[in-house]
Amino acid sequence: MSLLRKIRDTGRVAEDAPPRPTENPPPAAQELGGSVQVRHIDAGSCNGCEIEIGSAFGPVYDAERYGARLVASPRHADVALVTGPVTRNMAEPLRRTVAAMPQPRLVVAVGDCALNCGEFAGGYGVEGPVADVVPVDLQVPGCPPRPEAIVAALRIVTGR
Amino acid sequence: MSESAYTQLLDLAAGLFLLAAVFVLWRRELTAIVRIFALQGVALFAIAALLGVHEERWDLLAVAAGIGALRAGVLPHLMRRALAASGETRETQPLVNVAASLLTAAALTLLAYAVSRPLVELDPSPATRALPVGLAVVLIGFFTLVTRRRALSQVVGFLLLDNGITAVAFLAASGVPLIVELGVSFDVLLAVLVLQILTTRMRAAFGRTDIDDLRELRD
Amino acid sequence: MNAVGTAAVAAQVVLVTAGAPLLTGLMRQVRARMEGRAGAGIGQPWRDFRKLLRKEPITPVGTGPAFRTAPLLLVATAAVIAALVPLASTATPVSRNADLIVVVALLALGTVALALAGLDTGTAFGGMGASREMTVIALVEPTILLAVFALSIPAGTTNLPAIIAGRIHDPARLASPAGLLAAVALAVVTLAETGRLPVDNPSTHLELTMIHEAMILEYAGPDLALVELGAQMRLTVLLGLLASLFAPWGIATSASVAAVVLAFVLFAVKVALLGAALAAAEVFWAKLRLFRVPELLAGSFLLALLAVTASYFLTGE
Amino acid sequence: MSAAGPAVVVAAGLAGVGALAGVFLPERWQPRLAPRRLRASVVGVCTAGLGAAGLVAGAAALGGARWSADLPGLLPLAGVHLAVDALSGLFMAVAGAVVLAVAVYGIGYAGHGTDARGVQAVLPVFALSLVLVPAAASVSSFLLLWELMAVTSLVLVLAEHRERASVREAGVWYAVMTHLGLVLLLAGLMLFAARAGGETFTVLRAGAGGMSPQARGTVFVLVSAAFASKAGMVPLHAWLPRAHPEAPSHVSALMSAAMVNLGAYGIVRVGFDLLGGGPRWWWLMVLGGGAVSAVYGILQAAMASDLKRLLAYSTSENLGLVFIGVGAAGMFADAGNQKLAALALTAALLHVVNHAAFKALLFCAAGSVLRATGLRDLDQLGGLRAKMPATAGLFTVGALGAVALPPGNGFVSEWLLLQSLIHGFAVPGVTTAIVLPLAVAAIALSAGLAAAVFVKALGVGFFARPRSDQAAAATESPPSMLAGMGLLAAGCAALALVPGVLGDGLSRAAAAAGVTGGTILSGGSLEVRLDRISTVLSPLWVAAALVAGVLAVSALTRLVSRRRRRTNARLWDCGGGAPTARMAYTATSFAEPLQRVFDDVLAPEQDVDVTPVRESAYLVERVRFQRRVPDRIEHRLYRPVLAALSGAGQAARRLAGGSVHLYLGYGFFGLVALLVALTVIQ
Repeated sequence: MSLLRKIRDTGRVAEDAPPRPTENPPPAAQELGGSVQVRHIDAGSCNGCEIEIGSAFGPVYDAERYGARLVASPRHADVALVTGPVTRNMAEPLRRTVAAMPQPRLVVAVGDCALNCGEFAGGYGVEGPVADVVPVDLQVPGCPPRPEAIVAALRIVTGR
Repeated sequence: MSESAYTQLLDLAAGLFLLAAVFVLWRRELTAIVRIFALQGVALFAIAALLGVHEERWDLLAVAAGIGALRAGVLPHLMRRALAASGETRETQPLVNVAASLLTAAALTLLAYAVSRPLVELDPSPATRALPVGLAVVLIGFFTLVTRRRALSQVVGFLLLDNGITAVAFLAASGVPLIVELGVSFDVLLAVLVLQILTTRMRAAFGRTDIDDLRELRD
Repeated sequence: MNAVGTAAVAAQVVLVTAGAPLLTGLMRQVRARMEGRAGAGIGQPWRDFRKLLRKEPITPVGTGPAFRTAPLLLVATAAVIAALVPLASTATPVSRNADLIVVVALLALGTVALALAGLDTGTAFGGMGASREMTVIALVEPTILLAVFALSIPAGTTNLPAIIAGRIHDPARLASPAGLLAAVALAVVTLAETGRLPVDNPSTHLELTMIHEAMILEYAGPDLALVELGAQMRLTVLLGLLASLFAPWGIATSASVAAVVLAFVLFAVKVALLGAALAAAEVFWAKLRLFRVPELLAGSFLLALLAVTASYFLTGE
Repeated sequence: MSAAGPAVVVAAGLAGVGALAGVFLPERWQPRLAPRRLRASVVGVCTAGLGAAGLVAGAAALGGARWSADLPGLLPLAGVHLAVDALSGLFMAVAGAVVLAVAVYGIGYAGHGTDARGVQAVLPVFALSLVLVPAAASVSSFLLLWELMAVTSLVLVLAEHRERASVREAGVWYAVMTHLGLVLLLAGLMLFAARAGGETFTVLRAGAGGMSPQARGTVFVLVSAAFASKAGMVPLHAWLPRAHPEAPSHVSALMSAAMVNLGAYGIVRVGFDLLGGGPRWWWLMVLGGGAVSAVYGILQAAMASDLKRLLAYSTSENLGLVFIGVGAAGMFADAGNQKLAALALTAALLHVVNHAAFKALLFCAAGSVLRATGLRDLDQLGGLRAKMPATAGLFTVGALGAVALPPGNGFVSEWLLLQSLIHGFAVPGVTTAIVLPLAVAAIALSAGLAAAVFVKALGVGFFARPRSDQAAAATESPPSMLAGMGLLAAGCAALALVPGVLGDGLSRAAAAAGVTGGTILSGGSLEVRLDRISTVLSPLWVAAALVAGVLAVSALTRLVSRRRRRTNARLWDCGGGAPTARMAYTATSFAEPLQRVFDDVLAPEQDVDVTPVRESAYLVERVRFQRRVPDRIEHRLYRPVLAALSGAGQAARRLAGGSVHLYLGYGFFGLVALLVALTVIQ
């Protein structure tokens, strides 16, 4: 009962959808048709980006309303959401994960570390940015990127 | 009230009555158990009231009202207070695990049905057909009394037993004399108060109300 | 009779197949709204389905025929059940074969096929899911068959159309304790069979808590599409079965076109309502620990047994 | 003159020839032209012919032919009486068919100990006894054939005693249990014959009516205990999960598909036919025993990781289902509802047939696996579907029958059984009201567990990747074995799709048992017609619908899908190394949740011993975890008895000091004591 009352009082938390981003989607995204399953891969991030991804799929930004959903297996996924500089130990698993995804598939690099190793550039354990390991289709700069940015990137893929 | 409607309603009330007893075994949260017990009180009231209306016996209705007030109102209230006093929330480790006790309850119900068959044969009426339900609740209450650890579940088991007896009395003989019923209810009230005091004393002594701790009081 | 009946059967299969994703979409939408989110819209599962069909199917090295055929068998069983269960009309050409025990067995067959597929991959998660799923199924069987028993006592047969027709003509059976107990028992069983909360969490990402999802981690593209469609169809058919058994109003017992059409509309409404109610309830539930599930199933078994005995001793014989 | 008589004669003749061939032919033909294994081939052919003859005889009897023969000269005093009616015909046909297929299989299976002269000579005799036991028409000839069956099967069980010590232990268990059973049977039938004043079944039939209820009850209890132990009913099942795994696989197939059936036959023959039915408590006993062994057997099967042990326990489950049907039939007949009784009995008999078909197939497939890998332990098997596809496919057919799901043959009979119980509410009374729901629950639980069991057997044993080198090196079986299994698979398919063809035969068999309820199965579909009830199951329709559904779905998906299938992908390994076979679920881990759920029933034993490193007690060097699920009944029931017996034996040894005078002294004192006693009494 108390929970029901809370639900009634809270009402809708999700903010109104901002205008759709104008960038034209990468070719692989054409076939998806408004449905994107996302597999998130932490290639060595400091978990700042994870927190932002979490809130991007949370009630306030609600990336799910644009047809994006987090899934448990790369076999189910269309988009690999990669965060962090790729450490030496995660390079091979990252390649395997992307290889395990069925065509058509995209890789979205999230955060400065994923783009150019950011703070960790030149670290002894760092293999390099994501682009050195797997081909990247979309980039989301920021350290960490704001949830709006992540949602916007996903909306470019879903086209909604 | 038409015969068939009366039968339907009586069966429903009886079913609810039995179901409440089963749920007492099923649930672990003590607050939920108390709530279910109150629900059973309502079902008992419904049974008595239905019988009273059907046989146009208004004293029966009075008894029913009294029972409803006691079983669905006073006793649950007392138990809630006892619960609030003793900070326990869950029946953590019953002596017989929940799945097993549910299966036992099934067996007990079948037993009650088999035992009370001859009674029903005496004069098969809707009321007497529901008799096994009362008996089953008696058995389940006894079972609860045997297998549950927390003092409060013990109280509930005892009260289930009493509810069952009352239901049997109503269904078999459409109620006992008013005075007897009042006496019984008074006893029950007394018993609950005693048990409540016991609970507080136990908590004072052992810090919890696990009945097994009473072993330490032996000689 | 036959023309309309055949049309009704075909329509049942088509409607269930087409409506299952919509039902899932509706349930996700209800959940999203109660969580304060906007939700992806009712059509989202259909978009997912279309996309998955276009994607690349993958058969990993080391998997065998079971892995390939399981999705087909899952959908096929669901479709056959959709044809058998009188969702909209009891006067169909297949109604003679619509035996309740057969329906139950076909459901189990689909589950078994998927479990074998899970073991066929030879991955740890596949085996884990299969083992848990079979455990749940083994414990669910007694409840289902006892509920069937309870339902078939007043009708005197296990033939579904006969049971439902009987309940339409004698609504008192619906409100009888036996009927209600059987309804609760079957509802619990439906949750277990379709892997909903509190038995299994359909939207979990953590492999260790999975039952159904763990078996299908290897599927991709059209295979995955079929598996998901199969699961959604099972949910739809089971909700429809519950609706037909415990709210049979409006189901066509004759072969008049108007009655059948009305029945289809009512069927859609009933299932939508049931689904919305289930989704709303799931917001309040947490997933049970795996080894608390037997308690739940023992409880439902007890209810089914009480239903049988109640139909013996309350109504007399 | 029906075909039954000549067929029986032919069978006996072939058995003799086979036995002689087994004794006198050399094991191998020296020149390469003739078949390599001469003895095994000749014996196999003779046995197969014997089986065919038995099948013909049984089929003729099912068709309504009756045949009987009295051979006074063959046996001193009593002579041998044979009679074939529809009931015995059914069991003869089942035994004959199983023998036929298994004998073909056995030609290729021969190897290890099974080529030995003795084994090959005994095999045809065992087969003959299987076929003839149902035809026995007098106490003496029944007991004779029964004992012949027991002894020959014992020899066959011991065939591989040189390979494994466990075989001898199993042999001892089997010998003791089966002969205790024989003693009970002897006592019961002797009492029966004494009271009825004659030993031929006709006399017994006539005399049964005049017996006192106590006598009838005693006879039934004794006899049914004996038959129950032969059928592997809990708690008399202890020999079954030992003997079946240790016997050569084609022998286990014969025992599990043909021999245990005779336990059910015995109960039906004595309980219904000879004693002419009995009070309710007999049948409650039978039904209760059936329900308990159905659930307990399949639960143990779920825990077993030895493939043949698993199949053995599943046998005890299926016979339990048969006994549930028989018991229900008895109850209904006692309540005077012949139609329901006929339905229940027909369901039980049909389940006997179905179980024979799929269990023989499963044991033969297990034998092929054993022959190809030398392994019975599911935890070490796996990946066989790639190495031996035909065997895997045949095992799948058998498993489909065993899980009681459509379109398998087991489903048909279990459906019929459930119908008979569900419609049993037409019989008023408290007993039915309490027993029937519980029986339905027991059947349902055993069906659900059976699904788990055979998913485990198939998925762990044949799918995934090989977990040992032997499994990886497995090769497909020779054609004769595949042919034998093919016959059985064809039988399963026929029973699954058109069970109706057996309809008339089954109702004749039920009628021969004295339960006349009219025919229940008709045509391709099963139609249950009772007073106010009619329910239909048409397996053919269900199978066709499923096939059509699968084809339609695959066609549609092919139509709309755009991309080609990728087949070279690695398994999803969570990005780590490729998953090894050690990561795959084993049978033990598969059964673990069930084992936890039924912890109180199974009482598993587990011990963890932690060995710390020498320097410090806090640093652990090695942790050893062990868990086994013993047969609880065996532990609680048999171990104490055995311990007491051996204790008594030890005590008795002290009497035997070894001095001859002592022994003579025993005799002398015994004699004197006897004389004294006599004088005192007079």
